[in-house]
Amino acid sequence: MNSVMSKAYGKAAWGLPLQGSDVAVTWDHLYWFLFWLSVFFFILVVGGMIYFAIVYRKKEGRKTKYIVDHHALEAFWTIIPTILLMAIFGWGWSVYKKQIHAPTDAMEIRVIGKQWLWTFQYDDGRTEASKLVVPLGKPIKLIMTSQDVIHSFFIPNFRVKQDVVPGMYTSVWFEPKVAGEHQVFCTEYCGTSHSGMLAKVEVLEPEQYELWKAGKPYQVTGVKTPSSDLLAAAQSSARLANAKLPLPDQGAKLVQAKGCTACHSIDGSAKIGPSYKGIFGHEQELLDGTKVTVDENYIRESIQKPQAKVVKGFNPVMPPYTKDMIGEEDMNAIVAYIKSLN
Amino acid sequence: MSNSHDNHGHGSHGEGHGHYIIPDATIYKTLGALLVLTGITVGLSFVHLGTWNFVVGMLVAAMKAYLVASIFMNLSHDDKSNSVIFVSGFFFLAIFIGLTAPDFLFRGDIFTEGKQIMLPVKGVSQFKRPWEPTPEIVAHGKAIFMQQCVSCHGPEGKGDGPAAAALVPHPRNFTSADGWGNGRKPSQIFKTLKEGRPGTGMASFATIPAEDRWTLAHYVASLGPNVLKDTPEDLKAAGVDTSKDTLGDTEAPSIPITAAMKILDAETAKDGLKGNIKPGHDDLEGYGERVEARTFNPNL
Amino acid sequence: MSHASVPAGKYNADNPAPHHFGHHFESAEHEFSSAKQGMWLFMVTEVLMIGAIFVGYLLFRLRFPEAFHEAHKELNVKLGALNTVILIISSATMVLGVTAAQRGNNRRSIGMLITTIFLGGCFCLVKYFEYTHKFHEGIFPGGLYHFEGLTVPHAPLFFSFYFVMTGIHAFHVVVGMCLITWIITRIKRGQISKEFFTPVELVGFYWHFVDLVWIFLFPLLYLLG
Amino acid sequence: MAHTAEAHGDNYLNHEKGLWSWMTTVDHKRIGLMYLASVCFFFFLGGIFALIIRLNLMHSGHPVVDANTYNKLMTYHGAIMVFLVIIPAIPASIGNFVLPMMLGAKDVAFPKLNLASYYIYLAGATFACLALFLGGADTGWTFYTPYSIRTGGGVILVIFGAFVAGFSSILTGLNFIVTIQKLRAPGLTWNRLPLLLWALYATSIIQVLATPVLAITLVLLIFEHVFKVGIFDPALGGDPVLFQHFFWFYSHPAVYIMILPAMGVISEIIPVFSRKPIFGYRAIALASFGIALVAFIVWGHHLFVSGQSELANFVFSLLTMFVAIPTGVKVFSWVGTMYKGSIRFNAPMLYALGFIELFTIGGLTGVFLATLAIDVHLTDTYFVIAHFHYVMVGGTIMGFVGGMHYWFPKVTGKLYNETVAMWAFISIIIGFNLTFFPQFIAGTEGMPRRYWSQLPEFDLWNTLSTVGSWFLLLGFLMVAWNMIKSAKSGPAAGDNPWRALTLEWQSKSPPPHDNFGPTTPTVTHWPYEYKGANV
Repeated sequence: MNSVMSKAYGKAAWGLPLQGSDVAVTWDHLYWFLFWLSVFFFILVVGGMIYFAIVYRKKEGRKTKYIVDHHALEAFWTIIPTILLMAIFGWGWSVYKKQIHAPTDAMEIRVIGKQWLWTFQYDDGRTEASKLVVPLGKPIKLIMTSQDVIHSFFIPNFRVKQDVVPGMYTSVWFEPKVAGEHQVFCTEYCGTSHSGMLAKVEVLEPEQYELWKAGKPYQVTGVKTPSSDLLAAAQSSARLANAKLPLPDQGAKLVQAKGCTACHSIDGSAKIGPSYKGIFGHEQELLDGTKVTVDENYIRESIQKPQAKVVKGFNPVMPPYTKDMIGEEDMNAIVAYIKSLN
Repeated sequence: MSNSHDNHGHGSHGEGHGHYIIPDATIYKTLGALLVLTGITVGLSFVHLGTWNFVVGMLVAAMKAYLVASIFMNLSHDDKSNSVIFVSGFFFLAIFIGLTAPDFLFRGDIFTEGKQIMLPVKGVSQFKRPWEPTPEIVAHGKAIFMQQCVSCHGPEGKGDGPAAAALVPHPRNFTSADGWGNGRKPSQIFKTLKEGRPGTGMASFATIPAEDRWTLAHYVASLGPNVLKDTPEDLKAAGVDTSKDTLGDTEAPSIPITAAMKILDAETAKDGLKGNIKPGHDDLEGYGERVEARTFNPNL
Repeated sequence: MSHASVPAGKYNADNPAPHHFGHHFESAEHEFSSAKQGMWLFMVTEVLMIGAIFVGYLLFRLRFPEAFHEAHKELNVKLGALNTVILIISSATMVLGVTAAQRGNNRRSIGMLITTIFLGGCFCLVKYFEYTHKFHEGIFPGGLYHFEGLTVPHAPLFFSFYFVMTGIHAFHVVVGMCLITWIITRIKRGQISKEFFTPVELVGFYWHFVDLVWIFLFPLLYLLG
Repeated sequence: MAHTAEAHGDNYLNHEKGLWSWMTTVDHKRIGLMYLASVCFFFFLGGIFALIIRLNLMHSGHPVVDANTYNKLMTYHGAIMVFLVIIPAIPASIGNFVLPMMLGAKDVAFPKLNLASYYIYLAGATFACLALFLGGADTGWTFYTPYSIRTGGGVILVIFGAFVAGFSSILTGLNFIVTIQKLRAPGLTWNRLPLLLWALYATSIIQVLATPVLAITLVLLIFEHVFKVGIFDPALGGDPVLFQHFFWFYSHPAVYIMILPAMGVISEIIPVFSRKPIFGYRAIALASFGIALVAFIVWGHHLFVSGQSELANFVFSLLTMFVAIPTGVKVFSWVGTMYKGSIRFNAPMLYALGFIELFTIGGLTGVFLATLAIDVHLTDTYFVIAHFHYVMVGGTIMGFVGGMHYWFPKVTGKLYNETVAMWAFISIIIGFNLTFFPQFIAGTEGMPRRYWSQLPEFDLWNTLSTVGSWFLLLGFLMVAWNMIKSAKSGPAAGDNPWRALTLEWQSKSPPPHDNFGPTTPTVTHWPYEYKGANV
C-alpha cells in the first residue's frame, strides 16, 4: 500500500498532500519553517535531557551542585521564544489572509452541505452532487451553507477548510493550478455517514470545461486522487471477499456500510424513512395519493432518484445515490436483502 | 486569587473581621437607598435617552449591587481577599463577553470586495399589463422561479427543493390545492410574495421588482390543479389600476439591506472612508432572511 | 463546617449548645473565616454560571436590537417592579435575621427569617402569575412560541432568554427558601449561638446574591429590552 | 486496592474497618484512594473503547463495528477520558491524598464537602453510563449544536452526567483553594510552598471559574431539547457558533486543568531524583499562574474555521502564542534541574523523562495549530488528535502514572517492583509513540478525524497506530498488575524511601489517621533544599 500512496501523491513533499494551488505552496513554506524549528527545539530539549541523564547519572561519590536559578538564562529563554512566536504569528496571519480573501474576479459557486452529501449550484442553474467541476487556473469562490447540521469543507490539496454552518454563509476559495481530481472531505462530525460525506473537485482543462458546460461528455485529465484507484481496488476486493456470502447477506452489509440504516429500520419501525421490513411485493401509498408496488425497479429508482416516488407520511429528504456510489452488483445485493426481510 | 495576602501560614484568619455586626440603622438606610434607586430606574426607563437608557440603567443597577454586596453582604468590613474573589468573577465574565463579541458582532465579511451580488432592482418594463397572464409572462415567471424559488419549492413546485427538509412548516406544494394561507389567485400569491408569511420559511420577496413578482405569481398559479383568475375587485385590492397599462409607482423600490450596504460601502470606499459598515452574515440573498431596506434609494 | 451533633431535646433556640470546631482548624474563628471564603468562592461560580447567560443575552440583544426591543414591551413592568421591591425588602429582613443571630437574639432571628421566606413566596407567586399569563397568550420559549400579537422575527429568542434567565433565578429563590427553612430548624434545635452563626451568615450571602441577580435582570429584561 | 495491605500500627487504612467506614469516610486520604480506583476503572473502560476504535481503523474496508456503533464509541471514549478520567485524575486522587499532607494540615478545609464531591462524581458517571443502555450518544464529546439537538438516544443523559460531574470538579477546586489559603502549617510561607501545590492552586482557580460556564452551557443544551429555546439552534434564530464559544470557554481552560497538576507532579519528581534543588522555583510557580490566566483568553483557537470572524481569529491566534512562553519556561527549567545532578532512574523519574519527551512534541505541534494559516489545513484532522494525545496522555497520564509510582510507598507503605515498572514504562513509551506519531503524518496528509472508515491511502499510518495501541495496553496492564501485586505483598518501604523533603514524606508510611499524629509539623526550610552533602 505504501508504494501506491507515494506514487499517487507523487508531486507532494513528504507527508504533505500535493500542492494544488499557489496558496498551497506558500502554506508549505510556513509549514516547513515550523517543522524545522520544532526539530531544532526538540533536539535542544530532549537531546539536552538525554545528555544530562547520561552524564549526570548517579555515581559513587558524586556531589550535586547547588543551583537555584540563573536570571539571565531564564530571561533568555523567555524573550527569545516570545520573539519567535510573534514572528510565527505574523507569518501565519499573512498566509491566512491569502487563504481566505478571494480575488474580486473569482467565479462563484454555491455549496450546500447536507447529511451526507455535497451539492454544488452554478450561476446558470446547473447543479452537481458530490462533484465540483471547475476550470483550471481560474479562482473559484465557494459560498457555502448547510441544510441541517454543521459540516466542514476541506480540500487538502488546496490547504483550505471552512465549516459549513446552517443559518449562515461561509466561504472558501482556491485557484486550482493542477488539473485532475482533488479529494474533498467533510471534517466536522455530522452523524452516521460523516466518513462517507466525500466529494471530488474535478479541475478541467479549458476545452473539457466547455464540454462539461455544454452538457456533453468530457474527460478529466491530470492527477487522480489516490483513493480513486485504491478505492476501486478496495471495493472490488471487498466485493470479492463478500462474494462468498449469499447475496442478501452482502446487501445487509452494504446497507450498514452506506448508512442506509440510519434512516431505514429493518424491524418495521418507521424512522426518517420507511422500514425495509415487509415492504417488498406490497403496495405503498405515495405522497400524491397514487399507489405503487415495491419491486426491483421501484427500489432501484428510490435509491437513485429518491424524490421521484416518496411514500406517504415521509419527507422527501433522502439524498440520491448515483451509480458511482452504488454499483449494479451492490444494487442487486441490496434488493435481494430487502426481499429477504419479508 | 489573592496570594499577596497572609504570608504566615496559620496566622491568617483575619482576627475580628468576621464579628462586625451591621447596626440596624445602616440596614434601614440601605434599604431606603435601594428602593429609591429602584424608583429611579423605573422612572428613567420612560424617558427616552437612546443608548444612554442602557448605560444609565446598568449604572444604577451596579450602584444597587454595590450597596447589597458591601453592606448587606458585609464585604466592606470583611477580609479583603473575599472582595478580590468576588470581583474576580466579574473580571472573567468581562473576558468572556469581551472576546466573544469580536466574533459574534463582526462576522460575515464573505463578500468579494466591490462586487454587487444582487440583480439591479428596477427592471426595464418588458410587459404591459403584467397582471394579465400571457404565455410570455408565465415563461418569464418560470425563469425567475428557477433562480429564486427552487431551493425550497423544488424544480416542479412540489415543495421538495433541497432546502425544504430543514423548513417547518414545509414549503408549499404548488401542484396541490390544499393548505394555501393567502389563497391561490395570482393577486393573492402576489401578496404573499410581497409580504412573506410570518412564522414560516417564506420570506418577503419584495426585493424582486413588482412587475417580475406578477409574472412569478402567474407562473406559480399555473402550476395548480386548476388555474384561478383574478376578478377586477381582486386586482383593485392588490393595488392595480386596471385602467393603465403599467403598474406605476405603487411600490417603493427596495433592495436587500446587504446589497444596500454593499453599494454604500463601495460609495464610501471611493471617498476613502471605507469599511465602516459590514454586512451581517444572515442577511444574504438566497436562503437566509431578507431585510427590507426601508429608506434606501439605490439611485443616490 | 463540621459540627458535633447535639442530643435532641437538650438544647433549643433559647439555650443553644456550645460549638466545637473541626479538628483540622485552630480555632472557631479560623473555621468561620475558612467557611466564609469557601462561600465566596461558591458565589463566584454562581456569578459565572448565571453571568454566562447574561453574556448570551447581551450578544443577541446587540445583534437583534429591534426584535428584542419590541419583545420586551410584552413584559409587565409593574409586576417586575413589584418583585424587585419584594426581593429588596426580603434582603433587608435577611440581614436583620443574620444580625439578630449574631447578637444571640435567636427568637428575633427566626421571625426575620420567616418573613424572608414569606417574601420569597410572594416573589414566586407574582412570577407564577406572570408565567401563566404569558403561556395563555402563547408566549413560550423559542420553538414553542405561538403568540399572534408579535411576529417580529427573533422575538421568540427574547422570550427564550426571558424564561431561561428568570426560570433559573426562580429556581435559586426556591433553593434559598429551602436553605432558610433548614437554618430555622437548626436555630430551633439550639445549634446556632452567638459563638457559632456560620450557616446563618452563609445562607444570608446566598439570599443576597439571588437578590443581586434580580437587580440586574429587572432592568435588562423589563426596562431596557 | 490498597486497603488489603497489612499495616502495622494505627494508620489511615486500619483506623476504621469495613466497607461502610470507607463509604462514609471524610478522611482525604481514603477519598483520594476511592477517586483513584474510580479513575483507573474509567481509564480502562475508555481505553477499551479506544482499542476498538483503533481496530476498526486498522485496515480501510474492514470495519469491525458499524458506523453508528463507532460514533458512540468515539463519543464515549472522549467523554469518559475527559470528564471522568483526565480532569479528576491528578487533583482528585493524588491531589486529595497529598495536598493536605504537603501543607502539614490534618485534612482539607471541608472534609464532608470532599466526600460529597466524590459521590457527585460517581452520580455523574452513573448518568453518563446509563445512557449507554438507552441508545447511547453519538455527538462526540464536544456536543456541537445543532447536531446534538437533532440526534436522539441518550444524549440528554450524557450531557446531564457531564453537568453533574462538573460540580464535583468545582467543589474539589473550591475545597483546595480554601485549604491552601487557610491551612498551611506554621512556617509554610508562600515562598516555601511545593510546586505541586502551586500547580494545584492554579488548577483549582480554573476549576472554580471555568466549570460553571460548562454547567450552564449543558443546561442550555438540555433546554434546547426540552423547551426548544433555540439559543444555539439556527433553525430558531440561534447561533451554533456561539455554542462553541460557550463550550470552549470552559473546555480550553479544562485542558490546563488536566495538564497543570501533571506539571506539578513532574516538578516534584525531578529534583528528588536529581538530588538537586528545582531550577527556577519562582519562574515555575509564576508560570503555573501565567498558564491559568492565559487559559481564559485563548479558547477561540478551536474556532478558526468555524465561521468565526476574521477579527476574532486574529485576536485569538495572537493570544494563543502566549501559551507557549510559560510552558517553555517550565520545560527548560526541568531540564535545567538535571544539570550537574546525580540522577536516579527509578520509575517516577522515567515517567518524568517520558513526560518531557512527549510533552515537548505535544507542545511544539501546538504552535503549528496556533498559527492561523497552518491550523486551517490541520484542524479536525488526525494531526489534532495526535497533538492532544501527546499532551493529554503523554503529559497528564505520564504525570499521573509517574505520581502513582512516586507516592506508592507513602500510600501503601510498600515498594513496587522496579523491574516490572521499567518494562511497563518501555512498553508504554514505545507504544505511545507508535500509536500517535503516525497520526501526525496522516493528519498533515489530510486524514479527517471522527471517520468511521478511512480512505485506503492512510492505511499504513493507521496500521502502525493500531499496532502501537496494543503496546500501550500491555504497558498499562503491567502497571496495574505491579501496583496491585506490590500493594498486597511488596517489601516494606520505610517512611521516606526517596529521601524527599516535602512534608508528606516526614510522616509515617502509611500515614496515621490525622496525618502527623499529635504533633503539628513546623516548616523551617524550602522543600528543595538538596545540598551536596545530602546526596
